[in-house]
Amino acid sequence: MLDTDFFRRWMTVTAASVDREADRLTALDSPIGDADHGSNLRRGFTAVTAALEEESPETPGAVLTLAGRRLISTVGGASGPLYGTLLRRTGKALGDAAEVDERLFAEALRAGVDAVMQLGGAAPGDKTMIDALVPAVDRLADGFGAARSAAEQGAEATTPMLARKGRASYLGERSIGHQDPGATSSALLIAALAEAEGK
Amino acid sequence: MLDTDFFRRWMTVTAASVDREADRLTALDSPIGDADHGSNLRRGFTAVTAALEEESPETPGAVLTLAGRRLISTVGGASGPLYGTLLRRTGKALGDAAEVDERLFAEALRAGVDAVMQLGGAAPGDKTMIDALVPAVDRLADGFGAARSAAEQGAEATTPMLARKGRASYLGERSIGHQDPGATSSALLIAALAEAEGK
Amino acid sequence: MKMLINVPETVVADALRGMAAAHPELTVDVENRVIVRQDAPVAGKVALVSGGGSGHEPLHGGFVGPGMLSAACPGEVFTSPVPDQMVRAAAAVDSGAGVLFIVKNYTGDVLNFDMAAELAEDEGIQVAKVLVNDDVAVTDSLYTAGRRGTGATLFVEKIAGAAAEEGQPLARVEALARQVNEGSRSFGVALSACSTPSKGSPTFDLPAGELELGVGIHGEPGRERRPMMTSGEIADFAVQAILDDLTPRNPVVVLVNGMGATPLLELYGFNAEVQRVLAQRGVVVAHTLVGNYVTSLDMAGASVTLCEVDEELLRLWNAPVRTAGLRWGV
Amino acid sequence: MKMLINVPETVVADALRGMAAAHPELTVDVENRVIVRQDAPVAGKVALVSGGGSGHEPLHGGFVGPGMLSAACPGEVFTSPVPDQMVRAAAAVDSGAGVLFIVKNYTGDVLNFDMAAELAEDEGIQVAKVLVNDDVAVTDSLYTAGRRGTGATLFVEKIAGAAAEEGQPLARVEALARQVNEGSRSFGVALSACSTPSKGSPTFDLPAGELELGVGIHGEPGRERRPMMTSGEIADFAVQAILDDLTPRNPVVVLVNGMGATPLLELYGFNAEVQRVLAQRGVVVAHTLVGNYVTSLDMAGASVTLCEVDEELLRLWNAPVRTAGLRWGV
Ligand SMILES: Nc1ncnc2c1ncn2[C@@H]1O[C@H](COP(=O)(O)OP(=O)(O)O)[C@@H](O)[C@H]1O
Ligand SMILES: Nc1ncnc2c1ncn2[C@@H]1O[C@H](COP(=O)(O)OP(=O)(O)O)[C@@H](O)[C@H]1O
Ligand SMILES: [Mg+2]
Ligand SMILES: [Mg+2]
Ligand SMILES: [Mg+2]
Ligand SMILES: [Mg+2]
Repeated sequence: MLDTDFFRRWMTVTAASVDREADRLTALDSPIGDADHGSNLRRGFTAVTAALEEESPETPGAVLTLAGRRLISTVGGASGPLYGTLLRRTGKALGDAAEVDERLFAEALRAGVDAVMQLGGAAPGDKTMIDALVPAVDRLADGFGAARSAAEQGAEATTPMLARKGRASYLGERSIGHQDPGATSSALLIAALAEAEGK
Repeated sequence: MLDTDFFRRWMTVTAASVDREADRLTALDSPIGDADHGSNLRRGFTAVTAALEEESPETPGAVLTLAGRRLISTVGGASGPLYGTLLRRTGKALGDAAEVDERLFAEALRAGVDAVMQLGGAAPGDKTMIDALVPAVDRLADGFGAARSAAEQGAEATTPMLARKGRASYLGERSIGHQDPGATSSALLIAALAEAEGK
Repeated sequence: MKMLINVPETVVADALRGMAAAHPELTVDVENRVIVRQDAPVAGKVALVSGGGSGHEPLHGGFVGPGMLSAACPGEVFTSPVPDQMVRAAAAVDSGAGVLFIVKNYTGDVLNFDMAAELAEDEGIQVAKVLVNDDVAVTDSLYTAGRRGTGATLFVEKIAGAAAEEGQPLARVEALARQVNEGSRSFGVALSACSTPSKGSPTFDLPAGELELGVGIHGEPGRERRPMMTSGEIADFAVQAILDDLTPRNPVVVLVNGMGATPLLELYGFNAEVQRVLAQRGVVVAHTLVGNYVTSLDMAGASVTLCEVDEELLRLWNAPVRTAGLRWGV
Repeated sequence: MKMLINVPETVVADALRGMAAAHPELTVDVENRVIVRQDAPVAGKVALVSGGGSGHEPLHGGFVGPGMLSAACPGEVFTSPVPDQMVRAAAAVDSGAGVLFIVKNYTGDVLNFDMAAELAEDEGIQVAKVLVNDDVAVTDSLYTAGRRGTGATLFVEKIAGAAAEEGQPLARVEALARQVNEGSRSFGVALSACSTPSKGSPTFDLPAGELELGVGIHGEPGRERRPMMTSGEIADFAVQAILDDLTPRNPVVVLVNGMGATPLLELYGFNAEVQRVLAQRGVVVAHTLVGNYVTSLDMAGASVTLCEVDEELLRLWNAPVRTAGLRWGV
């Protein structure tokens, strides 16, 4: 079972790893984007951590909806509404249970990822965060470690892709050969699940 | 005796050497000026050559006054009025004789240099064209070769000077260690006398 | 890259403080990042709200004022603003006649303005949206995020702003904005990349002797790199790219826009070449604007925008405007 | 350095062609390099003529129009114009009420305008001259060419232009111009050197991590080089340098001026710091202008100019002006 504390840890671990990797994310966003993905997410997850401290939400669902709302209010760009929607919808799908089991979480996260696909219109293979999130959700039944590997492989697999969504799509063929920054940050988010579990 | 043709040659030889050395003059004008001395003089002496073709002035004095007027009308900057005045006043001092001897020319050139000093307010040692022109005029009695060496030494001697006139003066102590572009072009002008004589 | 800043984190807030000091005719909410014309809401008048990432100044904050925008929401550098800003702006300027959101077509801007529109409508504000997508360098297809919004934004904001100032209703202002966008096309080139404060170095490498054709305004590289061209060749290429996509039957207004670091001296010279090409192609020019209007931080380069205008649009274009960045007739 | 030009030789002529196309309200004589307001000569009105090297746009051509200059003479890049241009301009704008030459204090400008004044007087035109020398970075002494003319030029042209537009006589316009200059001081910094078209590479080396304090507007290096400073530290330094030389008893108008390649976003942020320092020093600010007005091609950096204004000067400053580069109240 995953309790409220686990979901808090998920967010704070994500915040720490986004902070650590911000420069790399921004660097990935330079050749095929506008060089802000790392600073965008750092700003967002710093705000999430602060909000969790301040508001002390008491259920897993409340933790994630609060986190999602904060991302929407502070990140901007494409990733703000997308990650915000991911967490908000996942949180909503969790309802107001005090603890949730792994299966319910996997379903909820799938609902979140579906919402992201609907909002942004991206499908797997478009070279976006979806390419890390979908494989991760697909493997979630096998545990957080499996999901993490799937997300990381999904992120790496974006390198040879031709971008069809987001800024990178403007580059056409020239987007090929660069790993997608959003897929990379999604892999961090999923990796944080395993780390939060271990703690 | 120096005839009208000699003075024409003086101008065309100067035009050729200014054209050849324009980039060096501009480069000298970069660290202590505004990087335009070479292109300024190239523009001016190209116009002088064209004017001499077109108007065919018939006396030494007319050649130099025409050249001076053209420099004033086409160069701009500090060097336009100064070189323009130098040639115009020298030309005026030559009167309307069809030929002039070397002594009269030396006197006339001194009058021209005096006019430059009056117009620009520079004295020897201020790190300007004056530092090449004055030594050249002082040695003119010994022939154009002597004047040329004096001008070249005068130009080189500006390197350790602290500029007190023109743009280089804004740099204060930092003007030290750079050869003055105007003194360098003045050395070209004087060197052209010897070359025009040899032709 | 050296920058005239304190720290990257405060760049936008610092700029807003400086804007507030320079423009007492604007209400600048530094904390919430909203720039509002001081007399808003204007009774009976449709309000115009735009916004986008910072780094394109004077767009959008410099276009707030009588005859143009009612409010602008600056995001972080090159990052679309968040819905909260847009909702706040809409609430501050709505007189009851409704609000038009002017949105440049970038995924982030579209998503955030969409969310804001829903939230504003929840608060009882009538919202219409117009998407600006004029950049012919991007193929508008299922396989891209669609054409980017660049120079045409100025035309949409100016012309729709004039219509709103005249008291035209929301549906009409929206229709005019759409018409302006549909008749506008842009193409940009970069001679150098720009540096964002948070990255601190150029966003892409552009070797000496090469230029990027078809760049956007966010430091994105273009679609094609070529050996350096003359200003005349660039004008030929840019105007051709636009006229491949737009066949103006009416006169056009021309915007020759600097990306930030290109001297006005060069922009005017480039304009001479643009006008030459337009004359050769038989395009009638009604008015020309040359300057830095939709910039990309310290990028060197320029863009050309043509905006086809019928008599009504031209009249609205010429109508008085009084903003920090565009000002005439008042 | 890549530039958006054809060839270095035609840069100024190309820009004038482009200016003519963009500004039908100006008469641009491309061949003779004179920009004249179209309604000149205006009967009974004192005319104002300025000029200088190109590369500082919008100065001076962008300041020709009602309420400011009657004509401008652009020289080659960073090279003062020649007397022929100035005489031609004076003849084109003189209504019989006389002409004021506004001359930035550089040896070349002074010499050429002096020659032009003599020639114009020979043609029966009454000429007065005012020298602008506001740059406190240069020690004004027997041992320099004297303080340079920089940002204050805009104030002299605007305020004297307003007085002339009101019909004030030459002696009065001249006296006001002198008063503006005497009450104005500037200080500039560069974060990068500029490149002139004819040289094609930066006019001086500025290592990463250093800035030049006290630069001029011609790509000349400054008096001092320091490790890079924050925008707040630069504001402290620049305002201090100015207030060491000027103790304003009246309010000041502030110009925070970009050198060319510094984004408006940074300029506004710098303005916030300049205003902070002025408030700390008790200087009252009557008005602030932020933007690229007196530039140095593609130099990155900024300058601060303070212009002390009594009631009369402030009234003239606020008077209507309609030019390409400065426009309000009309
Ligand atoms: N339509 C979309 N659907 C899903 N993900 C997207 C979409 N557009 C962009 N992204 C993701 O967002 C990332 C960029 O985020 P960020 O740099 O923060 O925003 P912006 O592109 O607005 O600067 C991309 O790397 C990509 O993974
Ligand atoms: N007051 C002066 N008297 C004599 N020569 C001067 C004076 N001021 C400048 N010069 C000369 O002019 C040269 C610069 O000429 P140039 O670069 O063409 O003009 P500018 O300084 O206007 O750009 C200097 O190197 C110096 O020799
Ligand atoms: Mg990005
Ligand atoms: Mg020079
Ligand atoms: Mg962005
Ligand atoms: Mg010069």
